[in-house]
Order: sequence, then C-alpha cells, then structure tokens
Amino acid sequence: MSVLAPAGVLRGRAPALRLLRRYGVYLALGVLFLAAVLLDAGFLSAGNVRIQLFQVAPTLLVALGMALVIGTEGIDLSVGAVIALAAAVIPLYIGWGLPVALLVAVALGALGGLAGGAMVAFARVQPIVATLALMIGLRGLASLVNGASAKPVTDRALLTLGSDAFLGVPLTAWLAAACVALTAVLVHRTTFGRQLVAVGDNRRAARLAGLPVRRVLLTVYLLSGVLAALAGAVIVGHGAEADPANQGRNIELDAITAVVVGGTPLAGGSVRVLGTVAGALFMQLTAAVLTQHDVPASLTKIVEAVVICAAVYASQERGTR
Amino acid sequence: MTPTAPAPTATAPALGAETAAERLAARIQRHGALTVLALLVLLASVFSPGFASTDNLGAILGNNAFVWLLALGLTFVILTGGIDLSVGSMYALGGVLAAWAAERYGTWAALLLPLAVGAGWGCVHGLLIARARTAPFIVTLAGLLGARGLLQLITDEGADTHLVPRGSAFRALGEGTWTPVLISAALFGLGALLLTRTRFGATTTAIGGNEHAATLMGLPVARTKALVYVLSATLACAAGALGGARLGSGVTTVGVGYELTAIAAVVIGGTLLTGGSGSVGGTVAGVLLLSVVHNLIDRSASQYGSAVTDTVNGGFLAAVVLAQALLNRGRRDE
Amino acid sequence: TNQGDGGPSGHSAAAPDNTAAAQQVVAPSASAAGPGCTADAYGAPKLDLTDGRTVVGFSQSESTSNPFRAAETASIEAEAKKLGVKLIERNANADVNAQNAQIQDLIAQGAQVLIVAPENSDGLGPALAAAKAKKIPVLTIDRSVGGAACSDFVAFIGSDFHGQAEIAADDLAAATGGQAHVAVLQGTPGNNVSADRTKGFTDRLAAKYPNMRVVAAQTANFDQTEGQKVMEQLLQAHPDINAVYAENDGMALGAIQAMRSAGKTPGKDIKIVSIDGIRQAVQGVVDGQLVADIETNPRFGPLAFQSLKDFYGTAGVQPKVIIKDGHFGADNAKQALDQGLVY
Amino acid sequence: MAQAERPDGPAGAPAPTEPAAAESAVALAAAAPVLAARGIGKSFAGVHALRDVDLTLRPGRVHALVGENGAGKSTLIKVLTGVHRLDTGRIELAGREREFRTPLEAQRAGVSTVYQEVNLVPMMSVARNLHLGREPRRRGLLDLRRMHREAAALLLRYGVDTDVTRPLRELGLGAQQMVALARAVQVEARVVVMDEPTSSLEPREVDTLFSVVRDLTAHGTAVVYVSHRMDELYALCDDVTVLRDGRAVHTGELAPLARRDLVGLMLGRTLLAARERAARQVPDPGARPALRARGLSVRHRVHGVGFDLHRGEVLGLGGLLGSGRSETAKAVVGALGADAGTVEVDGRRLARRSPAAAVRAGVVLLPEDRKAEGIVPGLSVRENIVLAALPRLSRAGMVSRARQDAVVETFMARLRIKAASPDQKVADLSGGNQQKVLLARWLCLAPKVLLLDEPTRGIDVGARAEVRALIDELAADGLGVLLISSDPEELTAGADRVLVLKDGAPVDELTGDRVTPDDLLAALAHETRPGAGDEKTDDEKNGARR
Ligand SMILES: Nc1ncnc2c1ncn2[C@@H]1O[C@H](COP(=O)(O)OP(=O)(O)OP(=O)(O)O)[C@@H](O)[C@H]1O
Ligand SMILES: Nc1ncnc2c1ncn2[C@@H]1O[C@H](COP(=O)(O)OP(=O)(O)OP(=O)(O)O)[C@@H](O)[C@H]1O
Ligand SMILES: [Mg+2]
Ligand SMILES: [Mg+2]
Repeated sequence: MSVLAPAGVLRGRAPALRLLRRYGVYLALGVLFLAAVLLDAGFLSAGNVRIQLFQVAPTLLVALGMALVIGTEGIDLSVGAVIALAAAVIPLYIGWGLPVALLVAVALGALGGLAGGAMVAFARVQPIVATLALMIGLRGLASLVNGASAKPVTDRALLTLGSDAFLGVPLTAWLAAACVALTAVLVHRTTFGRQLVAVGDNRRAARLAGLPVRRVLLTVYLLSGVLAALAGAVIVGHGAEADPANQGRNIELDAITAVVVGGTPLAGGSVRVLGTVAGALFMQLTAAVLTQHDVPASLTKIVEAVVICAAVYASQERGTR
Repeated sequence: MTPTAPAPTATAPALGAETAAERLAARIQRHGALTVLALLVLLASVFSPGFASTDNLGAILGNNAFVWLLALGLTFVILTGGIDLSVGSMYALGGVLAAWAAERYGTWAALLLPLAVGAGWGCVHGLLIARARTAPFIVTLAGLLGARGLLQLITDEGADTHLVPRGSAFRALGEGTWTPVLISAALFGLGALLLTRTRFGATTTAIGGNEHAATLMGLPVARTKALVYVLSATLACAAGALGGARLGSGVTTVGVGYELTAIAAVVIGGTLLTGGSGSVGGTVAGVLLLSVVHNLIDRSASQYGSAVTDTVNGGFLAAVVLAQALLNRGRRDE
Repeated sequence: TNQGDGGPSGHSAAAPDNTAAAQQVVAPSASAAGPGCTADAYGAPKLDLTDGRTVVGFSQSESTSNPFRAAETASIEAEAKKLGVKLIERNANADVNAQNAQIQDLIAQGAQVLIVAPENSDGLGPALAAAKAKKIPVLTIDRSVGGAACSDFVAFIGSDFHGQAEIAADDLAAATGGQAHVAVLQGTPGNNVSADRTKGFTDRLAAKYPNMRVVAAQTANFDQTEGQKVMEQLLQAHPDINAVYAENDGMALGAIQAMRSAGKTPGKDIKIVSIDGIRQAVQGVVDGQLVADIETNPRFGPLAFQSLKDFYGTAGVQPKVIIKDGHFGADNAKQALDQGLVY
Repeated sequence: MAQAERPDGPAGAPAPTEPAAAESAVALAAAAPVLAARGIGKSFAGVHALRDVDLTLRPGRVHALVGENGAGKSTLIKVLTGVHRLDTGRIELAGREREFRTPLEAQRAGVSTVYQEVNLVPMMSVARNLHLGREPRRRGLLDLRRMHREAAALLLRYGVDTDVTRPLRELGLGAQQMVALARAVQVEARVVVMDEPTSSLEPREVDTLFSVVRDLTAHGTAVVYVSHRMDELYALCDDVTVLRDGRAVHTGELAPLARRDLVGLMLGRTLLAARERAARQVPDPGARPALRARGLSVRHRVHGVGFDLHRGEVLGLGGLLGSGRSETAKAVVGALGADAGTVEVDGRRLARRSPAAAVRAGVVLLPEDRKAEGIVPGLSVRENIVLAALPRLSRAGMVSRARQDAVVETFMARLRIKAASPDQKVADLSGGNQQKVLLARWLCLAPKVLLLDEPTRGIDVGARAEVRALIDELAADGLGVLLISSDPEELTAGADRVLVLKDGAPVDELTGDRVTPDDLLAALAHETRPGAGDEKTDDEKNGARR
C-alpha cells in the first residue's frame, strides 16, 4: 500500500470540511442522541443512560485493544474467543475469590494475545489469518476447558462488578473509563505510544530506526488480549452466567466498527482513543434506538449498514483500507 | 523497437550463483499451499481409509465448488489491497433471489436476477470505496449487514423459503458432482486469464503493489478498484444462485462466516493481504487445502465433539499459515 | 440454532434418559391411517440393527455446545451402543453445504442407514439424492425436510414447534388473565424453528386472546446474552410490558437477568413462558420466575432406533412421528427435576 | 506500441550524433512554446508552495528547473502533470488551454513524467512495470512473450541487463530509476518531465540518461530537467528557471549565467567559498577500530566484505549500481540477515544482529530509500526527529515534551530544516528536507559510527555543501563515517579511503593519493576486464554508448 494518499486527497480542502472530518464522529454522535431524545424523551432517563453504559462497556474495552492493534496496521479477530476463554475459566476459579479469577482470566487473555502477537511479530503471518486461526482454536479450547454449556454465576463480588453502579454510573463503565484514560496516556504520552504509531505507519523505517518492532507488536496484541479478558469478566458478571460457547461472538466486528467509525484508519499509523469511545457509543445508540422502536431485524440490519457507512464517511481522514 | 533486438540474457550476473536445488526450493516456497496440499492428500490417502474414494472426493468437490467462487472474487479484491466481507451474505442473497425468480419466472430469470443484483450491489461498494474513498473493510462490513437485511426483508424475516420448482432446468446446473466442478473450474480459468493476461488484471495487481504509483503512471485506478468489487459481488451472488440450484431452495441462513474462510483460503494460497502479489492458482490450492483439512478433521475428530473439532481446526489453520510464513521467510528481504 | 443454550446440562447431564416417558410417542400422525413405510416399500436392502457390523451414520446439524444438541447426540450414541451397531458421526456446525458434504462422506465411509438432524428444512437435496441413489434410507429427526416421506426420506421424528408455541400462548394467557402487553424474544431469523414458534404464538393470540397485545417482537438469536441486551432495551422503551414469550430458554434466562437489573421481579411483575426445558429454566419454573417451560425433547435415540427396527421389520414407520414433549408448570416442575427428566 | 510505430524513436536510438542534436536545437529555438504555464499558484493548508510562477517550454529544448530544497520544483511539476490541481493560473499546451485532472489525462495529452521518488510497483516484474497500462496485446490478451522480449531489449539499451521477469524490487534503486525513465520516454510525448532523475545514478547511467535526453530533443520533444548537480545542468540544459520560496526569480538561457550567479539566485545569498577540507590526522592503524566488519556475506549479494573503520575517519564505499554497497551497509547494522560475518564495535562483538542492537551499540544507518525505509510519513517532523532517541528523552516511559523540543529546535536550526513548524507532517516536506530530518534523527543520538547511504541524494547545492561540511565536522569530532555515494566526485572528496566493491566482493582499496575520481573510475573500469561474466558488462556499455 502506498504511504501517501493518492492524488485526490492531496488536493487542498476547505478547512471547515477538514474540521468536520476530524470531529465528525462527535457530531454524528450528537445528532443521533438528539434524534433519539426527540423520538422518545424517555431516552434521557437515568435508567436508560445506565443501560446503554452497561451495554457499551465490554465493546468499548475490546475496542480499545483493537484500536491499538489497528494502530500497528494489524487486526485482532481473536478477541471474541478470548472472552470465551475468560468465561470458561472464571467459574473454575471464582471459588478462590474474584481477584484470583480475574487474574487467571487476564493471564490467559495475555497468553492468547501473545500467541497472536508472536505469529505476527516473529513468523510474520498476516494478522487477519493469524488471529482467525486463534479465533477458531481458542473458542474450541474454551469449550474443552470447562465444558461447552453455560454455567450460572453466583459469586457476589462478580455480580456486583457486573451490575452495580457508583454515583449512578455502572462500575463496568468506570472500569472502561479508567482503561480509556490509561490507553490515552499510553498512546499520546509514552515512548511506547510513539513507537506503536511509527510501527504502524512505516514498519521498515521503524525497524531501521532501531525501534523494538517485535516487542511493540507483541505488547499490542497482549494488551488486546488482556482488555478482551476484562471484557469477558464484565460480560459474565453482567449476565450472571458464563457461556464459553456463545459469549463474545461477533464482538470483534463491533469493536472494529467502533474503532473505524471513531476515525482511526485501518491502514495504521494513528490511534484515536476518544474517537473510539465516540464510535462505540455511536454504535450502541444506533442499536438502542432501533431495538426500542421495535424495528424488525431486516430493517435494523439495513439501517445499521447505512449508518455505519455514513458515519465512517463523515469521520474519515483518508480512505485507505 | 528494432525487431532485431538481441534476446535478453537470462539473469543478472549476481544471480548466476543460484543452484538447481535452490531453484527447486524457491519453487516449493512459491507454491507453499500446493506443496502442503499434495503432501496432505498423499498422507490422507495412505492413512485415512476411504479418503481417496470417488464418493468422498466427489463429496468434497461437488458440495464446495460453488462456495470456492467466493475466494476467486476475493482474490481480485485482495490483490488491490482491499477486502470484501460481504461475500457470505451475497452468497445467501444470490440463492434466495435465484429461488424466488425460479419459482416465478423460470430459469433465465433465476440466473440473471442474482447477477444483476450482485453487480448493482458491488457497484455501490465500488463507488463508495473508489470514489468516496471509504475504507473497504467498513463498506463491505456494511454490505454484509445490508445484504442479510435485504434477504430477510424479501423472505418475511426468514419465514418464507422459496423453492426452485422440481422440474426446473435451473436445478440441472447444480446437480451431481461434475457440473458444479466444471462450472467452477471454467470460472477459475477465466479468472486466471483475466488476472494474468489482461490490462485489467495488471492494473489490479499494480494498485495493490503501489496505488500512488499506479495513479501517477496514469492507470485507471478508481475504475479498476470499483470494478473489482463489482466482480466480487457478482461472483458471490452467482455462486449463491448456483448453490441455490444445487440445494433446490433459497436457504436464508447459509453463508454465515464464509467470508472468513474465503479470506483464509486466499491468503493460504499465497496472496498478500496488503495486495500486489498473488495468483488465482494459489487460491485454487488454498480452497482445496482448506476443504481437505476440514474433511480430514471431520473424519477423525467428529466423535469427540464440536469443541475438539474447533480446537483442532484452529490449530491446523495456525500450523498451515505458520508453515507457509516460515517457508516464505527466505524470500522476503529484511 | 434450534435451541439456545444456558442450562448446566453439558455432556454429563446429557446422559440420555431413556425412560418410557421420555420416548413416548404422541402422535404417529396417521395413527391407524395406513400401513407404515417399510424397507420393502422404500426399496432398501434388509439390515439387522443388532449386528455389530451394521454401520449407522448420524449427521448432527449444530455444534454440541448447545445442550439440546449435546443431549440429542448422546442419546443417539447411547442407543447405538446399547444395540451394538457401529455409529459414525459428523457435525455440520450450522452449515447446510457442510452437511451435504458430510452426509455424502458418511455414505462414502460405508454407512448403511442414516439418521439426520437437518440444519434446514430445505437444502439437503443433494445429500438425499445421493442416499437415494445408493438405496440408503434416511431418517430425519428434530426438523423435517422437504420432499416425500418413504421416498426422499423414510420419516420424520420430532416436536411440533407450532404446537409448542400454542401451548406457550395458552400458559401466558392463563397467567395474565388474558390481559397482557407481551414482548416476544424471537430466535434466529430464517430458522424454521423460530418461524414456527413465532407463527404458532401469534396465530393463537389472534384466534383466542384478543386482549393480549404484542408490543415488541425482536430477535435475540436464541442467545442468552443477546436476550438480556434486547430485554434491557425493551424494558426502557415499554415499561408497560408484563409478559414475555421467549422462543428458547436461553433468551428467557437473559430476560430474567434484564428484569432484575431494571428493578422488576420476574414472575411477579412480568410473567415469562419459554420453550426447551433445559435444567436451569425448569429450576426457574420451580422458583416461580417462569410461568411454564415447554419441553423440546432431545432424546431421540430409543425412538429413532425403534422406528428403524419397525422400518426393517413388518410394522413400518408412519411418515411423521411426533415425540412427546414435556410441559413443566408450577405443579410438576420440581418433580421432573427430582426425577432427572430434565436435560 | 509506441516504439513499434516509431522505429527510430528515442528507445530505438538513444545516442544520435551530437551535431544533429545541436542543429535541431538551433532550428527549434524560436519555435512556438509547446507548453506555457502562466501565473501558477498553489498552496497547501495555508503554506504557499507556489506563487505566480511562469514557465515556458519550447520544443527541442531542455529546460532546467532549479532551486533549494522545498523551493517548489516538485510541486510545480505535479501541478503541470495533473497530480495536484492548481489554485490560480493557467496552462496552455500547444496553444490550447488545458487543465489536467489526473496524471492519465496529462499522459494522454503528451506530457510524460519521471517523478522524484521512484514510482513503480515493486512487487511486479520489471517488464510489467515498463509496460503497465499499454501492454502489447494479441487477440485481446496480453502478449507476454513480446512484452518480455521488448522490455529486455529496451532496458539493455539503458544499461540494465537483467531477467525482466524478476520483481522490480530486486533491482537496486538506480536500476529502478532507469526503468522509470525508460517507461516515461517510451510513450510518444511532447513534453518529458524529469524530477531529479540522476539522484541515484552513477556516471555510467548518467551518460546513458544524457544520450536519451539529447535524442528526445533531437526529435523536438521539450524536456524539463530538475537536478541539484550543477555539472549536469550545464552539460545538458538550454534554459533555466530558478525557483525560490515558491516564486520564479529568474528565467532565461542557462549558458550565459555563471555558476556562482545561479547558486546565488537559488539561495538568495552567496555560497560560502568551498571549504578547505580540514586536514584530518591519519588514524593509527594499530588503534582499535570503532567498527570492524569481517567476512560479511549475504546470499547472492555480498561475498566476504570486511573493513576497519576508525574514529575520525571517513571510509568511502565505491562501486557500480548493484555492486552491493547498500546491502553491505544493511548487513552491518543487521537489517539484512547475513549468512556469515562478524561486526565489532569498539572491540566488542555485536552478538544480536538487529538494527535495534546496532543503534544501542552506536552504529546507525541512513538508508538510501528514504520514502520506504526512512521517514514515518504520518508523523510530524518533531516526532520523526526524536523517534530513535525517545527512550533517552523520556522518563519512566513518559515522553518529556521539553527535552524533546530542545533537541528538535537544535537540530532543525543546525541542519536548516525548512518546515512550516515542527508539527508539519514529514510526508509534506520536500525531499531534501526529509533527508535532513533523517540525519537529525541520527545525530541527536550522538552515535559512534554513521553509515551514510547516498546522504546527499536529492539535496540542493547549499545543503549539499552543508552536509559535506557536516560529515567533515562529525569525523573531526571523532565519529567513524562510512560514506556511500554514486557521485565519484563526492565520494573521493569526502572520504579518506575508498573501498571498491564489485558484484558484492571487495576488489580494490584506494588510499592516499589514489583517492581521486579518476582513480576510482579506473578501479571500476579495470575490474570489468577479466572474467567471463564481465564481457556482458562490456556489452552493456557498448549498448549504452553505441
Ligand atoms: N502535500 C503537501 N502538503 C503540504 N505541504 C506540501 C505538500 N507538498 C509540498 N508541500 C510543501 O511545498 C513546498 C515545496 O515542496 P516541493 O516538494 O515542491 O520542493 P522541491 O523544490 O521539489 O524540493 P526538493 O529539491 O527537496 O525536492 C515545501 O515547503 C513543502 O513542504
Ligand atoms: N544495472 C543493473 N542491472 C541488473 N541488475 C541490477 C542493476 N543494478 C542493480 N541490480 C540488482 O540490484 C541488486 C541490489 O543492488 P544494491 O542496492 O546492493 O546495489 P548498490 O551497490 O547499493 O547500488 P545502488 O547504487 O543502486 O544503491 C543487485 O544484486 C542486482 O541484482
Ligand atoms: Mg522535489
Ligand atoms: Mg545502494
């Protein structure tokens, strides 16, 4: 892929349009929210806002990791399977207390991420196939670990994490917010963040500049695995059941959509953390409005398709991949 | 050019050192999927009784031949550095449209309607990607949703199933083992010709290799990019229609996840996801390899349940791509 | 997906319950209406189902991570073991094309008779044709296929999905006094089972319960997590919902979770009826969270092999054999659980 | 095919006799302009790249376009050829007003371009690259055999003797440049634009290029020629337009303009008198070298190259295109997997072979292909400069903005990097300034050994003098410098010793009095005598200079 945007984009654009592009997601999010409230004033109620935050938290956690991976010109399809893995082990270790169960889940998530990262960094397998193999294999493994069937979860601490709120905001949303802040610092303020972006933008140059390219790639997939495992814990806690066969299915596509709607280019070389948050919220609101107004499944899909295209078009800076 | 121009010397001096063994090794590397496939078929024929039977091979070929066409279209898309996630949905849509049209208007409509809808839909993808410069991943992800939505809309949320009439000539297109295989083989052959022996094919590869350069060289970049998506969607819809002819109905739930299998097949076939390098022949090897692997895992691991099958499946896929990446290692610089 | 999941049934719980109650036939639909289908009529060679050399092929449609599928597979396996026949199996993981290929592969591996759990009612044409060409009888279980019985396939054994939905409507009406705002959690679109369960329910309401209004009908793909998400949204938009019909137990369990977090008491504020009969949901009936749970009986093993025996014997099989589904209400749920009748 | 219809076109006979060319040039001097651009203006996000520029091209004449890095030469060319759209002004082609919206339109109208960075498709075969978009066809399908035959024959005339079915990326940058050139000249063009075509060529190829240009003008084609090499300009060009800060400050015939004045016009100041090279003390051969390489081998490319590089020494690496100089440098820093060989820094052997390890040890490489291997295009100038030094400029992994800004300011000033601000994207800088950014990236690390692969590629006269002075200065400060350059003048002027490579193996070393351009050329020529494979090289030469 060429590093320079082709001719059409090199041409000057009105600054106003540029600004719109840069902040398009936020605008789209605002418009959608307004529309939702106009359609039904109940949308503003505290209960409703809380529900939306509950539902968006796991997707957002996964999307944060995905944004980092995408920043290195990669993609991680295995996040859903990592969630399944977390769902498989949490019931096994929850007897030891929530921290232990969380630690085991996160450690396994890290291992899963490392496996993908190693394939990408060392063997130079293309990320989409490396993580596709993991996606299939890890989900199978998850079912092997603790049986394929769903297990009810009764641990108080986990249920509290999954469904309680602090200051009216769900604990899971606080957790997601903390991860957002950490990710933002990581990307914008640390050496690692710079290296990540450089690796995504021009890998050969980054290597010749002496950057630890492999370590960056490994770390990024590892972080994605860790965040996915956290998301798994959140999903299990909120649903009060652990279902390795089904939990986390298709979440990778939701996360990728959120990241890209948020303005991070799939070609790598740039990560927009806040944009990702806006993207995830945007997709969540779309789904909420459609479900709450009882739109049939067929139309829901079509509307979502159109909305995704429009939002990405509005927020894209350049259109590679 | 003077017609008497001397024939070029075979290689640059520096390369004269390459030995025959190295050339063979390079050849095996270049056709990694084919090599693995050949080995696997050989081993399976020896160790898995009944694998090499005509019935089993016929089952592998006949039932998958149309699905493989998705990988053919994707090869072109991926060569430009793009991606098409909508092929699975388009496959299902093609089947439903064909059955619906066959029920009502007969064979020709059953063939033409899916082609027309596929081309139109692909055109929308192409314009959004090539003209509006929206990321292919997202456009076709929306396509995946949209096509599924449309197909549910025309089947009353999936409640209606349209059947291809029993006597319809349309059914003949999908019957048996050899009709599907021949149709697919012919299309793959045409695809190979299109890729290697036309300007369209050359432009496709050039765009993936260096889009900026392709633009500066004055190649019709936007048009070719758009056409590639038209080709992919049309092929997927046609494959779905033919699949519908084979199944005898427009199955609404079919095709879920086919895009990922097709992408895996293309990549295993040696086409770079970043574009610019790949071949139709590689894709053929890729789809065959995946089908054979699935067949073998089915035969040997089915009785242990889905979890084991999935784990083995993922492990095998990882092993294959790893083996390939390692084989390819020597070829890449850095 | 025929059933969702949830339910602690796994492999251990799927130990087939081959009790008489479990395999009782409700309606060999043409009860005495005519002679059943036999091997002679079908044109199949005779086969001894107790001979260890007999090879039976079983094609499962969906992943056994689904408790219904796990129980169904285990039941078939157990019965085959009991009879001493050789069983070879395949799992199509919800892909019609794969199932076609796998059935043909089963034939290639020497299966002499096939038991098929079809992924879809339509779309197994190529496999059925291949079997027919080799004169291999095909018995379909849990979902029917298109075509003619005793010609394209031997017979169909399974539940009456339409009927299940009607019972669910009756139960819900009884629990709400025929006055309700109902939310319907639908199964996967395009799946015959969810289509039947939707149609059966709405038809029944239209016919018998004019005061029960469906305020929202959304798909949750037979999935518990999705069921919870959809229910959470619906409760926000329609606080007046007081009844829920879930087309499988998984979605019902998700809905219960959603009601709890919305501060409503399932069973009191909102009445729920669901279909499938997995352990966790039946426990919910015992606990008063669900009004009733209609079973979808997965224990096809004994009935399937008995039908095949009839097929090779003189009795013959009727084209449509409806398996008896349990009906767990407040009165019998506890007993059923205690007796281990629940999968 | 163009060349088939025009059997004696430039491709067919790249080297006509000189008098014919001169004659036609005189005859055409007064002819009507083939392309006239008036009042061209172009700005990017507030930066005025071009303001009110006029350019007139006449058939059969070579028009030099000169100016400092970032003066707007490439931008002007891109505006003329449809890559950028112009903000103001108009373009007339053969008296008719035209505006090209795409490079394709420009090409169709007869304006053919070789862009500054090689713009070909690296993974496609050489032949395909040469013919892309106008492949010969037979019965609707591409005629591959003819394509390969024609490509091989055509390239042979440009001194590139290679298997045209190999992927282009396997060729050295210089050879790629020749392919790009052959491709551009192949079409029947009224105007051929060349943006620094010789920046990665060495003398033999430059001669080939000159003969191509002369042949073009003999056939009445107008040529725009951009170069920072004064000798070339005076040898080849008839007219000149000098750009400074986006304005045309002078237009006229080149010959009457003295070199000094030309440079003065470009820089807006007079260039410092050529610096006397500081007499460096000859390093003690017994001392421990800063860098010692032994027996470096890369399959098919480099065979047993070894050298010692002392502190304060500039070692030149000479050779023809494809002689393996770049590969040697890459093998030293571990960017290429070496099959054999060791590298020692200050007597300590580098165990792990990777660029990161080399950087830690103080050995850094400025790569020749800055676009593919140097810049990180999406990042700003600031971020590109501090990229490698980040770990040293940060505390506990957190980037310190202040320390970073201090470094960036220092080096932007010291190297005179011309950018709107440190926040400007590097991709938007002119080629020369990008090169300076890369130099800054390494200098702020204070390395022990600097490997420079074509460091002045695409750098303007002023900056070139600065870079040369800088190399001297660095060496004087005790750095060991390995200098690779295709310009014999530059190589011998800058280096204390020159190691000559051929086909990946060392064949000669020039020391002391022998470090002169003539000796270097002689060393290269000498080595082409014996051996079987070398006859081919002779043929190439004859082919090129026939
Ligand atoms: N796409 C762009 N966006 C913003 N600024 C640009 C862009 N392209 C060029 N510029 C600016 O325009 C000016 C002229 O650049 P140009 O590439 O034309 O210089 P040049 O004369 O070719 O220099 P060199 O000799 O180094 O190649 C520079 O200041 C550069 O930063
Ligand atoms: N003129 C040519 N003809 C054929 N092959 C060539 C030519 N020039 C370069 N090559 C090929 O390019 C390969 C790499 O060359 P390399 O980059 O090492 O050379 P270099 O000495 O650095 O020259 P350059 O000045 O191009 O950087 C060589 O192995 C050779 O196969
Ligand atoms: Mg320039
Ligand atoms: Mg070089």
